[in-house]
Amino acid sequence: MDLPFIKEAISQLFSKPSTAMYPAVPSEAAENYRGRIVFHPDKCINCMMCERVCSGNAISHTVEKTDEGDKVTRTFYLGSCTFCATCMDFCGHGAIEFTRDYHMIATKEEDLMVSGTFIKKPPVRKAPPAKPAAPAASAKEPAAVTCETIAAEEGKAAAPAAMIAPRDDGKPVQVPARCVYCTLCAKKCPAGALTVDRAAKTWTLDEDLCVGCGTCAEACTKKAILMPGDEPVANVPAPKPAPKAAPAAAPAAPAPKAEEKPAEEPKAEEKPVEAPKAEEKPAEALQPRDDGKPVQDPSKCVYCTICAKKCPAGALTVDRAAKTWTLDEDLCVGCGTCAESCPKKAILI
Amino acid sequence: MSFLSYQHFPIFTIMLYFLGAFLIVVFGKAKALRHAVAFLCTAGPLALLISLIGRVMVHGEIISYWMGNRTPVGDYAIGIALEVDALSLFFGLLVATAVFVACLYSFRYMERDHNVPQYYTLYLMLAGGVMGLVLSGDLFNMFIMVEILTFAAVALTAFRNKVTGALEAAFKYLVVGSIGSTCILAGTIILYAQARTLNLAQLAAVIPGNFGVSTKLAFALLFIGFCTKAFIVPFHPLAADAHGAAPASVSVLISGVLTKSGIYGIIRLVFFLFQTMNLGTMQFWLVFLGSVSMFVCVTMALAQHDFKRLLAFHSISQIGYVLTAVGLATGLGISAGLYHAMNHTLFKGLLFLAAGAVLHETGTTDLGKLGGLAKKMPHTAALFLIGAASISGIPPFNGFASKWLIYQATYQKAAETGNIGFALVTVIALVTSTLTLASFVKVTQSVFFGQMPEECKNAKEVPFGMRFAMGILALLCILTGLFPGLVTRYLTEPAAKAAFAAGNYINAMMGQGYAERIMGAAAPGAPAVSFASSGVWSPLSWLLLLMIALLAICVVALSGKYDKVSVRSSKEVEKKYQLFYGGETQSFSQVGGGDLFWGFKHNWRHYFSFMHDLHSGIVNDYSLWAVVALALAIVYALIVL
Amino acid sequence: MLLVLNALKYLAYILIFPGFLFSFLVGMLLTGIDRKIVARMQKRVGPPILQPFYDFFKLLGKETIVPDAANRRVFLLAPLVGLAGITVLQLFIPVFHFHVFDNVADVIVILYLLLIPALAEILGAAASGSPYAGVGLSREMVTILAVELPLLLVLLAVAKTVGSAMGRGLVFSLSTIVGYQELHGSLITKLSMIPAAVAFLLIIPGETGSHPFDTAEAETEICEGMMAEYSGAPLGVYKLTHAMKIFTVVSLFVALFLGGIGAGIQNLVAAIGLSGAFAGALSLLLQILVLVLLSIVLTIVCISFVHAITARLRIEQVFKYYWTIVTCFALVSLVMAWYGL
Amino acid sequence: MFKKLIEESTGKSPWLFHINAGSCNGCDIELVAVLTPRYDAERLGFKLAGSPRQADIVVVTGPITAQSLPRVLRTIEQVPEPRCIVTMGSCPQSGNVFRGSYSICGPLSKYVHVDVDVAGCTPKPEAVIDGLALATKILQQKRREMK
Repeated sequence: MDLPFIKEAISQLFSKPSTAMYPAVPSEAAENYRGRIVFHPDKCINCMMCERVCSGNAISHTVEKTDEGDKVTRTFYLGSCTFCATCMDFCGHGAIEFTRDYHMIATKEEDLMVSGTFIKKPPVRKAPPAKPAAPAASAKEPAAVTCETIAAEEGKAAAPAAMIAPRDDGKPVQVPARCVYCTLCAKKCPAGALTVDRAAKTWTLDEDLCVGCGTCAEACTKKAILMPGDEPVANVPAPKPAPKAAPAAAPAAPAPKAEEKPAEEPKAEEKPVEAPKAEEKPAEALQPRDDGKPVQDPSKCVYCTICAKKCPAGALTVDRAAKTWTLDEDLCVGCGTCAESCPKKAILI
Repeated sequence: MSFLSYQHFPIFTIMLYFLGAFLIVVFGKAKALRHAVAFLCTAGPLALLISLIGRVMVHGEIISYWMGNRTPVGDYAIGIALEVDALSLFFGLLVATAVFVACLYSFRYMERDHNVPQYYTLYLMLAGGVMGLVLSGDLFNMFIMVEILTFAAVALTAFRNKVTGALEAAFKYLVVGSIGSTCILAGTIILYAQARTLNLAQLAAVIPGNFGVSTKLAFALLFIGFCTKAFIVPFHPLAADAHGAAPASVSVLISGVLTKSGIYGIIRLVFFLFQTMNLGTMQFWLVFLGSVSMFVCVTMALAQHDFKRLLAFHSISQIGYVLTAVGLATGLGISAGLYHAMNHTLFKGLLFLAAGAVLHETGTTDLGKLGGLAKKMPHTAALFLIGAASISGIPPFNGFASKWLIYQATYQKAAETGNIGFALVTVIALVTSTLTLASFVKVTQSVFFGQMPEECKNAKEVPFGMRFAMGILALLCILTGLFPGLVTRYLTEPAAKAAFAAGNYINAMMGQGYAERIMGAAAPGAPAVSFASSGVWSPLSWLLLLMIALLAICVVALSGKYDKVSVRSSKEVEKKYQLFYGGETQSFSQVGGGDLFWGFKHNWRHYFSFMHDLHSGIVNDYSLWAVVALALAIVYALIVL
Repeated sequence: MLLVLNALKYLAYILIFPGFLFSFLVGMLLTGIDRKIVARMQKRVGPPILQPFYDFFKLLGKETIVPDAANRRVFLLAPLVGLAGITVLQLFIPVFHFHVFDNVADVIVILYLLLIPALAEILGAAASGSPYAGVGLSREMVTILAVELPLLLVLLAVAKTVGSAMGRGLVFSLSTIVGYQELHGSLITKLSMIPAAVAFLLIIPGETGSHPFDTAEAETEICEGMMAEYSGAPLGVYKLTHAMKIFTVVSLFVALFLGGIGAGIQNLVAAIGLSGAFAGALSLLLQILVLVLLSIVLTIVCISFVHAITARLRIEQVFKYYWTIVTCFALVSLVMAWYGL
Repeated sequence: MFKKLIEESTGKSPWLFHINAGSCNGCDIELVAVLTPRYDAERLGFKLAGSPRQADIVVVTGPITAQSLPRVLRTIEQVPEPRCIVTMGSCPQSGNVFRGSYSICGPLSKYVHVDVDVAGCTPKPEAVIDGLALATKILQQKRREMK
C-alpha cells in the first residue's frame, strides 16, 4: 500500500490554494476564444452562405418586402450553435464576429438569439450599356463582376446577348453568361452526368448518363441551368437576385452555339422518357399509407434512384432500366428521407 | 408430610407431563379437550416450580425426595431419589417456561398439520423427559430420561415427513443420539460397578479422589454422552438438520431445552460427580470446546441460506458461550454461563417462533425467496427484531447483559491466571457476537425488509395465539435484560453457589455430616460472586437516558413537521415515489440471502470451502466424528485425570 | 424539590452540555474543518467552515420523499433512534476531570453503544427497500465486523495496563481509567500503550466511515449506498449522527490515552491562585476548550489527512486491512501490556 | 422553525446531480472540471450528489436521445421539491448539430420547465459557475415560495 501523495498533501496545506476566485476576480477568456456572436448587419449581403455551412443550422433569416428593398433580419440562435466559427470563415464580408464574452447564460430562450436587420437595396437599374464591361452591379454584387471578366477572358465575339431556350428532350442546358463554374451542379448531379472544369471554364453534359432529374438546375444558385418548361433566358449575367421568374429585361435571343453539344443522344433515350408517362393511369390523388411507409407516384417518378441511395435503411430498390420501384416493408423505418430527397416529389409519406 | 407439601412438587412436575401425554392419547380426538389438557399439563409444572423459587433459591434449601420413601439404609442409597437444588431448579424453570410458551404457540401453529394428537403426546413426552433429567438425583434415572427425550425428539423431528430431509435428519439424530446414550449407559454401569450405588449424592461423595482406570473411562464416556446431547462441536451438524426439518415449536424445545439438558449433565458431571473442575487442563478442555463451537458455528450460520438452519447453528454457537463461561470454573463464570443459558432459551425460542410464523405464512424459510415481510407481518417483524437484538447483544436487551458478564469473567480469569489464552477467548467471544449481529442483519434484510417477491404477496399477520406466545418471550427478553441485578441475585448466583457446594448437596441427600465423613477434605466452599462487583453497567439508567433523548428529538422533529412527508398528492407523480434505479422503471430486485457480506466471505473463502467439505451431511461422517471424539476424550481422561 | 432539580440537571446534561447541543456544534465544526483541510490539501479553497450547518439546515428545508417500496414507520424512525443513541453515548465519555455518570457504562459497553448509530443506519437502509441500500448495508456490516476486533484488543490492552498498574486485575470503568491517568500521567506515555494508541488512530476513520473506508456510502459506485432513498430531514439527521460520531470517537481516544492533560489543567488553575467555585468553572471551561482543540487536531491528523492521500478501498481490502495490520498493532500492545511492560 | 435560516442555507449548499442524456462528454468533463482545484465550486457549497433524492440542482448534458428520454424524465421526477433544472451546453437546449435526427427527442424544454440554460458547446467553467449561481438564486426563491 504505497501512499504517493503524502509530501504534496502536507506542502500544499501550507501553500496558497491555486483557485481562481472566479465570481470575485473576473477572468478573461483566452485570446481568440470563440464566445458570443456579434452580427454586423451592415456588412451582410444576405448571400446565405453562412446558413448553408452552419453545422448546427443555428442561423435563420426572414425577408420582408418593403418599398426601398428587402428588409432582412438574420438571427443567430446561440442555443444551437457549436461555436465552430465556420460561418465567420465563409462570410466573405466579415459580418459575423466571435467575441471573447463567454457569459451565455439564459433563463429565457430569447436571450440567446443574436439578430440584426438590414435593408438590401435592389441593384441600380441603369440602361444596359452595350459594353458588358460596364459595372452594372454595385460593389455588393461580386458575382456579376466575375461573370463579366469571364466573358472577356474567353475573347468570344461579344455577340449581342443571345437567348437560351431550354431543350425539349428533358435535359438541362447551360446559360454560359450566368454560369460561374462553381461546380455545384456537377457535385449535386446524382447520375454524375456533368463535368465542370473551373479553370477551363467548361460545362459538359453526358447525354446518356443524364436522367433529366433537374437537381443541377435546382442546385445552381445562379440559375444558370434551364430545364424543359422554363422560359428561354438571355445569355447575359442574371441581375441579382434575379429569381427565375424575374422579367428578363435583356432581349431574348436564342444562341445555343456557346454550348458544346455532344453528338445527338440516341433517340431511344427520349422515347422511354415519354413512354412511362403514357402508361400511367389517370393519376387520381394518391393517398399516403397509414402505417408511415412511403408510397410511389408512378406518374411523377423518373426512376433517378436518388431515394434508393438516400434510404438509410436500404429498404428501396429502384431499377432504372426496368423502371421498377420496390419497397421492403420490414426494413423501412418510415424516416421519410426518400420522400424528402425525391427531386420530383414522387413519394408520399 | 402432607400430600400437598412442597416436598412432592418435583415428582408432580414430572408426572404432570407424562400424565398429560397419556391423557391426550386417550381423549386427544376433541381439539378443545386436547388443548385444555396440554395447557394444564404445561402450565402446572411451571407454577409448581415458580412456587419453589422462594424456598430453594432464596433460603438455599435443597429438596430431596425418595421414591417410595426408601431412604438410605446405613450410608447406602437404595431407592431412586429426586433432588432439587438451586442448579436443578434453575434449569427446571428454563425447561418449564420454554415448554409452556411453545405449547401455547403450537395450538395455532399445528392446526394445518394432520394427526396432531400424536404431536402433543410426543411433545409432552419430550418435556417430561427433560424435566426428569434435570430434577433427578439418580444417575440411572438420568439415563432413562435421556432415552425418553432423545426418542421423543427424533420422532418430532420426523413429524412433518413431507418436508424434504425430515426423515433423513431424524435418522441422523437417532444414530448419533443413540451413540451418546450408549456412552452414558456404559459410563453409568462402570460407575455403579465401582461405587455400587447410582445415587448422585453418594457417587459425588465416593468417586472424587479415588479415580480408578475404569472411573476415568466412565468420565470420558459420560462426558461425550452429554456432549452429544448438547450438540457441542463434533456433533453440531445434526442439530442443524434436526432444526431445519422439525416444526418450529419443536425446534424451540430442541435448541432451547435439549442443549441445556446436555450442559446440565456436563455441569453435574464435572462439578459434582468427579469434581475435576479445578484441574487446569479440565478448564482448558471445556473452554477450548466452547470457543471452537462458538466460532465454527457462527461462521457456518453466516453462510447459511435457510432461516431455520441459520438459527440452529446460532443456538450451538450460544451453547459454546455457555460452555466457555461454565468451563472457567470461577464464580462469575458459572453465573454468567447460566445467565446466558437462560437468555438463550428466551431469545432463541422467540426467534424460532418467528421463523415458524414466517413458514406458516409463506410456506418457505429460504432466505433467497423471502423479503419485505415487515409490511405484511408488522408484529412478527417487531418481535423478531427484539429477538435478533437480544441475541446479537444490543445493550438494552438480555443478550448483552449475559455476554458482557461472560467477557468480564473470561478476562478476569485471564488476569488472575496471567495466561493470555483466556484473553484470546474474550476476543473470540466478542468477534462471535459481532458475527451473530452480522448474520441477524442478514436475516432482517433478507426476510423482513427489502422488496417483497411475488410468492409472499398474500402473507398476512399470524393468528393472535402465536403472536401472544412470541410476546411473552419478547417481554421476558426485555425484562431479563433490564434487571440483570435482580436476575443474577435471585436466579443465577444461587445456582452458581449450588454448583460449587457439592458438600451440602450430598448432606441433603444422605444425611448431615456424611460428606465430611466420606470425603474428609472440607467440602469446597462457594466463592463470592455478585453482579455489581463485576463491572459497571446499569441498563435501566441507560435506557432511561435513551428514552429521554429520543423523546426530546421526536418532539423537535414532530414540531418541525418531520412526519408530514410529502404524501402522494396526485396519481400522475407516480414516478416520484418509485425507488431510484438509475432512471429505469422499478423492477423487483431483492438484495438478500447469499449476496450479503461478500467482503467477509471473500476474505475467508478458504475457511468456508474447508467447512463446506467438512459438513458433508452424511451420517457415517458424523458418527465417525463422534467416535473419534470419544477416543480423544478417553485418551484425555486416562492421561490427565 | 431535590428530585425536580436533579431531573433538570440531568436534562441539561442530556440536552445541553455533553449531550446534544455541545456535540452538535463540535461535531459540525469538526466536519467543517475536515472538509476545509481536505480541500486545502488538494490546493483548493474548500467550503466555509460552517458548511455542514448550511447543509443540515438546507436538508431540513427539503421535502422528504418516502418511496412506496419502503416500510414507512421504520424508514422515518431509524434516524431518530440513531441520533438518540449517539447523544446518550456522549454522556458516558468523561471530559478529562468532569464526568456526568461514572457508574452507568464501562469501556466494553461503550464499544457496543457505538454500534447503535450504525445499526440505526442499517435498519433505515433495510427499510428503504432499495437494492443500492441493500449493498450499502452489507458493506457497512462488514466494516463494523472489520473494526470490532482491533478496537476490542485496544480496549483490553488499556484495561489490562490500568488494571495491573492499580493492582485490581483489570479495570473497565472509563472514569477510573481517566482517574488513574490523572495521577500517573497519560497512558500514551507508557511504552505498551503506544501501539494501542496508533491502532486506535487507525481505527477512527473506519469507525466513523470516513474516506478511505466509506465503501458503505460510496456515492460514485452505489449512489450514496445506504442513504440512496433518504432525502430531506431524515438525511439531515443521519449526516448529523455521522458528525457527532466523529466527535464521540475522537473524545473517546482523548479520554483513553490523553487523560493526563486534565491534571495539568487542574494544577495550572491552582497555580493561578484562584480557588473555590470560580476555579472549578474555569478549569471546566479550560478542559472543554482543550478537548475541542485536541479533537480538531486529531480529526485533522487521522481523518482529513488520511482522506486527502488515499483512494477509497474495496470492501474486502478494508476487512483485510483491519484484520491484519491494525490488529497486529493492537496485539503487540496487548502482549506488551500482558507481560508487564 | 427558523424558516429564514433554512432559506439562507438553501442558497449556500446546493447539491448537483448530473444526468448525461447522450452527451459527447465534452460538457460532462467540463462540469467535473468545475469541481477541480482551479475553479473549485465546492467553496460555493456545490457538491456532486450520488442519488437524485439528495440533489437540489439537476444538470442535464447531451441531446435528449430517444433512449434516454424516459429515464431522464423519471430521474428528474425523483428529485425532492425545491429543485432547479440546468441544461449545460447547446445540445439539451436545441439538439445542436444532431437536430432533425430520428433518434433525438428535441430540446429538454419540450418536456420539463428548464430554469437555466448555459449555452456554449462546452461552456467555459466560469460560465457553468455563473449558471449554477443563478440556479441557486432561483432555488432560494423557490424555497421561499414553498409552503
